[in-house]
Amino acid sequence: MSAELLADVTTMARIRAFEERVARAFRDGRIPGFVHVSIGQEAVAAGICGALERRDMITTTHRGHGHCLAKGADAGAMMAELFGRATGTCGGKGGSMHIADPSVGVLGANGIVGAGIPIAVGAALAAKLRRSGAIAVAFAGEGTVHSGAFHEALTLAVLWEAPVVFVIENNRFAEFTDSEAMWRGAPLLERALGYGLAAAERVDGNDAVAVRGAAAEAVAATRAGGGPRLLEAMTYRHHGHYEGDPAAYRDEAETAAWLERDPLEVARRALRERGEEGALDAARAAAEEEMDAAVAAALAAPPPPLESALEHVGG
Amino acid sequence: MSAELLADVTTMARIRAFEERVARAFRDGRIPGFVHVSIGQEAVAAGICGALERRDMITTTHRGHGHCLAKGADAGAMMAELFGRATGTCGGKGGSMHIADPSVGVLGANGIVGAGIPIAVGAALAAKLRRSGAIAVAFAGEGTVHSGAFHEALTLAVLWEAPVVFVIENNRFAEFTDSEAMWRGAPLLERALGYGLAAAERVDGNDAVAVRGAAAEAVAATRAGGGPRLLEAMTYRHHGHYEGDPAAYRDEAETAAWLERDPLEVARRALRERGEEGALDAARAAAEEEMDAAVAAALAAPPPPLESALEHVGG
Amino acid sequence: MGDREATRPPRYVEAVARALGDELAADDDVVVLGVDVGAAGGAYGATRGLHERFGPARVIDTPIAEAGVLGAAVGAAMAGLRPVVEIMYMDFLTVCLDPIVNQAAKLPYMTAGGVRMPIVFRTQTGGGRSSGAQHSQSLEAVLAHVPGLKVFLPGDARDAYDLLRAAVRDDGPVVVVENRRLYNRRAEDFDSRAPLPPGRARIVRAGTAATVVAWGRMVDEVVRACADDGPLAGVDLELVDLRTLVPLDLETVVQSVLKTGRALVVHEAVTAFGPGAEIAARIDERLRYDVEGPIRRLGALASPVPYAPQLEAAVLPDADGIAAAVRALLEG
Amino acid sequence: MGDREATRPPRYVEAVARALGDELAADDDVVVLGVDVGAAGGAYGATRGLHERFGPARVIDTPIAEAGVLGAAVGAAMAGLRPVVEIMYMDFLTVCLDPIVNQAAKLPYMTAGGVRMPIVFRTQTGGGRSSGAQHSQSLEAVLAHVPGLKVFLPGDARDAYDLLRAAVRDDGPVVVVENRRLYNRRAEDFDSRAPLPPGRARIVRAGTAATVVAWGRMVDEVVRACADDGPLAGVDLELVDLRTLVPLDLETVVQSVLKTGRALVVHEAVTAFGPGAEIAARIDERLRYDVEGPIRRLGALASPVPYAPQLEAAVLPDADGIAAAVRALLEG
Ligand SMILES: Cc1ncc(C[n+]2csc(CCOP(=O)(O)OP(=O)(O)O)c2C)c(N)n1
Ligand SMILES: Cc1ncc(C[n+]2csc(CCOP(=O)(O)OP(=O)(O)O)c2C)c(N)n1
Ligand SMILES: [Mg+2]
Ligand SMILES: [Mg+2]
Repeated sequence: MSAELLADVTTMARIRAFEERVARAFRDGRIPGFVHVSIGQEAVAAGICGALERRDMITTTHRGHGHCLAKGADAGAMMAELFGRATGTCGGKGGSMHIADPSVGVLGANGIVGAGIPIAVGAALAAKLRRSGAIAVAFAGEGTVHSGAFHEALTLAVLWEAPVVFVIENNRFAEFTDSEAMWRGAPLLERALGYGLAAAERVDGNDAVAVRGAAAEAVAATRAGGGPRLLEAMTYRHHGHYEGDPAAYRDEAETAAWLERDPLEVARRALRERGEEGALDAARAAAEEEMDAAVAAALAAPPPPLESALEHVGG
Repeated sequence: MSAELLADVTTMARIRAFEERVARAFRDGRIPGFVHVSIGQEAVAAGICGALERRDMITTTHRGHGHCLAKGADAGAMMAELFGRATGTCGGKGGSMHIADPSVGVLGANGIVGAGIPIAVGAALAAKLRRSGAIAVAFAGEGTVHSGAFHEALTLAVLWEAPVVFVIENNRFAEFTDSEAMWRGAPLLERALGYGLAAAERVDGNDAVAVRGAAAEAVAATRAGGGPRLLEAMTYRHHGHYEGDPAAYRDEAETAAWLERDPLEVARRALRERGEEGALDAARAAAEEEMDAAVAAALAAPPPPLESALEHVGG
Repeated sequence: MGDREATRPPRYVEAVARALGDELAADDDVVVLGVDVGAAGGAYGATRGLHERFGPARVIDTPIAEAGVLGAAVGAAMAGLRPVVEIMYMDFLTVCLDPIVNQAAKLPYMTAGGVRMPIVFRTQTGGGRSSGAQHSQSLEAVLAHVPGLKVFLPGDARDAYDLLRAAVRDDGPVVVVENRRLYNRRAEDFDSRAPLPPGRARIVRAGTAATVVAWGRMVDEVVRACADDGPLAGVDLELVDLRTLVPLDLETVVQSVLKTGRALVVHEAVTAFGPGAEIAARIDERLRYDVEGPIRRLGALASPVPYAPQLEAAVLPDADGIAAAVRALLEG
Repeated sequence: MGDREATRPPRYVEAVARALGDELAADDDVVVLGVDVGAAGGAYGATRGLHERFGPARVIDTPIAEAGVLGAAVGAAMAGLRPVVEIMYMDFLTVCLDPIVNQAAKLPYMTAGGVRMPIVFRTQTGGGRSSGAQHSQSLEAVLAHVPGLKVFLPGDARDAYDLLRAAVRDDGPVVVVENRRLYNRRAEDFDSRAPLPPGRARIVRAGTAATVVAWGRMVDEVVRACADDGPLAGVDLELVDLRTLVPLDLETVVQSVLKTGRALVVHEAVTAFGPGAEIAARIDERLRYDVEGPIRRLGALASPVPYAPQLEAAVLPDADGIAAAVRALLEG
């Protein structure tokens, strides 16, 4: 268990360092467009993707940097992508909301809420039909479950017995709206089971150990042919919806309580119990260095060649 | 109760006579396009719409003739519509799949599976906000529940406490596909309750008395502010998906069993218990006459004036 | 701020909010729906203050379920409301096109006028800020191709106000396409300029050398190109802001081209199979034997909109690209 | 029937099924998905026999959840399959446009070629049989306007086979638009005619009086108009079947118009903001100073498609309408 925790702590530290630099670079006007960072949600990315193999595939959302890093995308190439450079994962053509690295199974972030979920189901179907042994994970926010895409994707996954795990990151808000205010009826897990998923479980999304445990089980069961399932990870984003959003719609006390439960601090406690507290600081220090280098490399990288604007249209 | 049964028997007889003539006229090449008749499902239309008031609104599907008749649309104008005549409910511009009569609350059949469901929710929302006292009913087939439209519509109805009743006509087939083969997970009622509907009930869709009873209760509760709810009416279409479909995908024994339970025959038994068996034959005779006249009038009616082709574009 | 601010003409986005507020105040049947249009006042502030003023029953925050919300709005319109529903980005039309194209646009026709369809679909576009391929599309051609829909594309704050109010008053379905890159702009002549109805183009700038037809933000790009310090300074262009694609004021365009003898249609949408093709074809059909000069189009190149600023600038039309196209036009 | 039937060239719909069968047989990664494409063999028989031959894991009946199914197909394509997914009627694109427009069309670009997208969206149109406003639309302009999509529109059985096979072999997304009113037709030269790749137009009929550009069923309507007993008997028209809108073989069109001096583009889609506008504008852009004659368009009138046969005939182009347009063209 300890090796996994150490790996996840390393991943979380890397995500945190990455996202902090993204937020800063955005504030400084070095990253264009808009960015949605996942600070506060690192344990979900680390725990879930930690349980995956390289051949496994994920689809993610507008808030996808953490998932991509955790799945193995290169931080330097990702940073370069956000900076709009030729050396980016997508040659500067995708950007934050479309970051992808198919070589490590990242089939893409998505700017359309819900769109990634059926894509993951299809990737899982392909894995099943081609007997590749891979599984797929669909990351989505809790605000996404009202969309038709969610409903249709779960229906198809169960019907096709597709090896896919749905991971709902419940960070309480969808943009500026309290998701509780939009919720009626049975809780998500109950509804998910109604579709015929093999299992649906809620997990503390700020506790990497808990996430990894649930993920390992879900991934193994799904890979073994046990059918699709869902995890709801309860978490919180420390920043606003996008960088620049002051998040005034949130309750300060609630935010403070969640900051207390920063996943890195939760991990620190877990490490402490194992007598390995130092590992976190070491991981963070290493991550700071790695991500400083990523930023420096991105800054130094050339913009995409103009002719690339008309390349890869339609394949 | 007896007055209601008599009314519903009259409605059913009218639908049957209407649909039989539609099927014949289609076979004879007098009705163009394609038509989906509701023979075998009359008790649902009669029982549900019988419980409605004129101000109430319905949306229906490609298989909507019965609902329209039951809600009060004029049979002559409907027949003329199917014949593509100027005197049709829609001036010959809608046809079977788009038949509508807003003056009696029929907001329209629909050629897009699922599209009518959110429309009914919105009509109900309007009734609520305008305090009109009306409610809305969305008719849909069981094949429709996998669509995003169904999911989103139920979600919104509950959230808005819209006075709407969802009526799922479960006739076992969606086109040529056995709907059981597409179903996984919990039964519809359970899933429906998961959305937070106030109630969800299954009813024998071939028994007008049962349908009417459940409908009256659901309509009253919804009108009283009790929130949206759902009825699943188990029924069967005697004909194929559309006229011309030999329905070879169905089990003959099953079809025979359902023909035994023809809603008109079920009604006959109910009438017999009340000593009013003669009412059915009288209703059918009257309906035959009415619908013969409808056909004659439709045949005699002029085609739409050519200039109407460019009228009412966009309102 | 303060007094000064209060007396200045409204920004484009404020003009939108004002139009909505005025309609909400004037007619109890008007309701506003969409993701975050309520308490948050809209992703860009276009509904700011309305929730407080008119309450959650009339300014309705919805879940992320656009197809359902738009479908419901269609039903509400048939049942007596006048819904104004927001699609946050025009790109999201792809998840909710059916209620617009197959329902709202067709129901009045399919019922031979049996239903009214007083519904407004508000959305916005605006490339050029690295929003990425799924938040940068101008899809007005898709809408204008569907009989039964009106399509309004206000190019400044005055039109944002006038066209939106006209849309809400319309008994048929209207799509209003705003441009987020104009949201902070003010029309300095907001109070003095007479409102124009939909279906009437506006001569933004009279001239004789050539006609440029544009709408939305491209109007502004042309104005910039023609400014004293712009790349077209001194060129006597006539600039026609179409304002609405449906209805289309072809007559104003034709009269202008008759005068100038050449025409360029500029839009942010992709050129290929884009809205400019219709305008160009219509001009040619009307004036083939009357004008000598070429009829040209300038739109986005045929790629998804790339993220990197340099690439995006290479793909989307701007003042410099317009200047180059105008020069080619004058030589052609 | 029997022997005679077996040796006759296939009907259009059989050519579709044959192309699918040949691709399924040739490549284990090809799968077919859609509502009723399996045991039922498709609503019009376009997948008949495939379910029996290749089994339910490769010829997959889906629930009525088109957006989800298409989204899944996009994911499957990225993960190594070559899905061919059916949208039963082109009108239903409105419920499932996002996976086509925002995902399949853009992902190869947004990933700078990081993913392949070997996916085919099969659909069909075909007005003129009172199918009503929601089952009669020709929306190819919407698709052709989206960079990244190819759009094939086979006009006869030979092309139905060739273009579908080419679509399945393509590593990018292709929409194949069939026409149900051609489904029962045979191309008598099915076995003798050489296959043409996408992006190559076909001169169906050589002539000198005028060029008619068409695709899909309209090719056939023009042929009928030109037949010995047709309203254009004796008129020496050149007929170009575009076959694919994207890629567009403008060169063949241009050469033809250079020769004939006038052009008419005919399509079943609505004229306004329709696909013909692009063709007309492109011809004018290329040939403004080279040809004298007019460039015209004939498409459906600007209304939803009405149900009554007389009204529908008044709205949609047909052989007589084509004849009238050609005569006006020859006079113009
Ligand atoms: C179809 C669609 N509708 C609306 C949006 C705008 N939007 C972007 S993110 C977002 C909220 C998503 O909330 P959630 O799923 O909880 O994810 P989170 O941001 O909390 O990670 C919305 C409404 C969109 N991108 N796509
Ligand atoms: C969006 C969409 N997908 C597919 C179709 C084709 N279609 C028409 S009816 C139908 C089956 C509907 O089944 P069900 O909802 O059970 O209604 P029933 O015909 O049994 O009354 C299908 C697939 C359609 N009209 N619209
Ligand atoms: Mg959230
Ligand atoms: Mg059914």
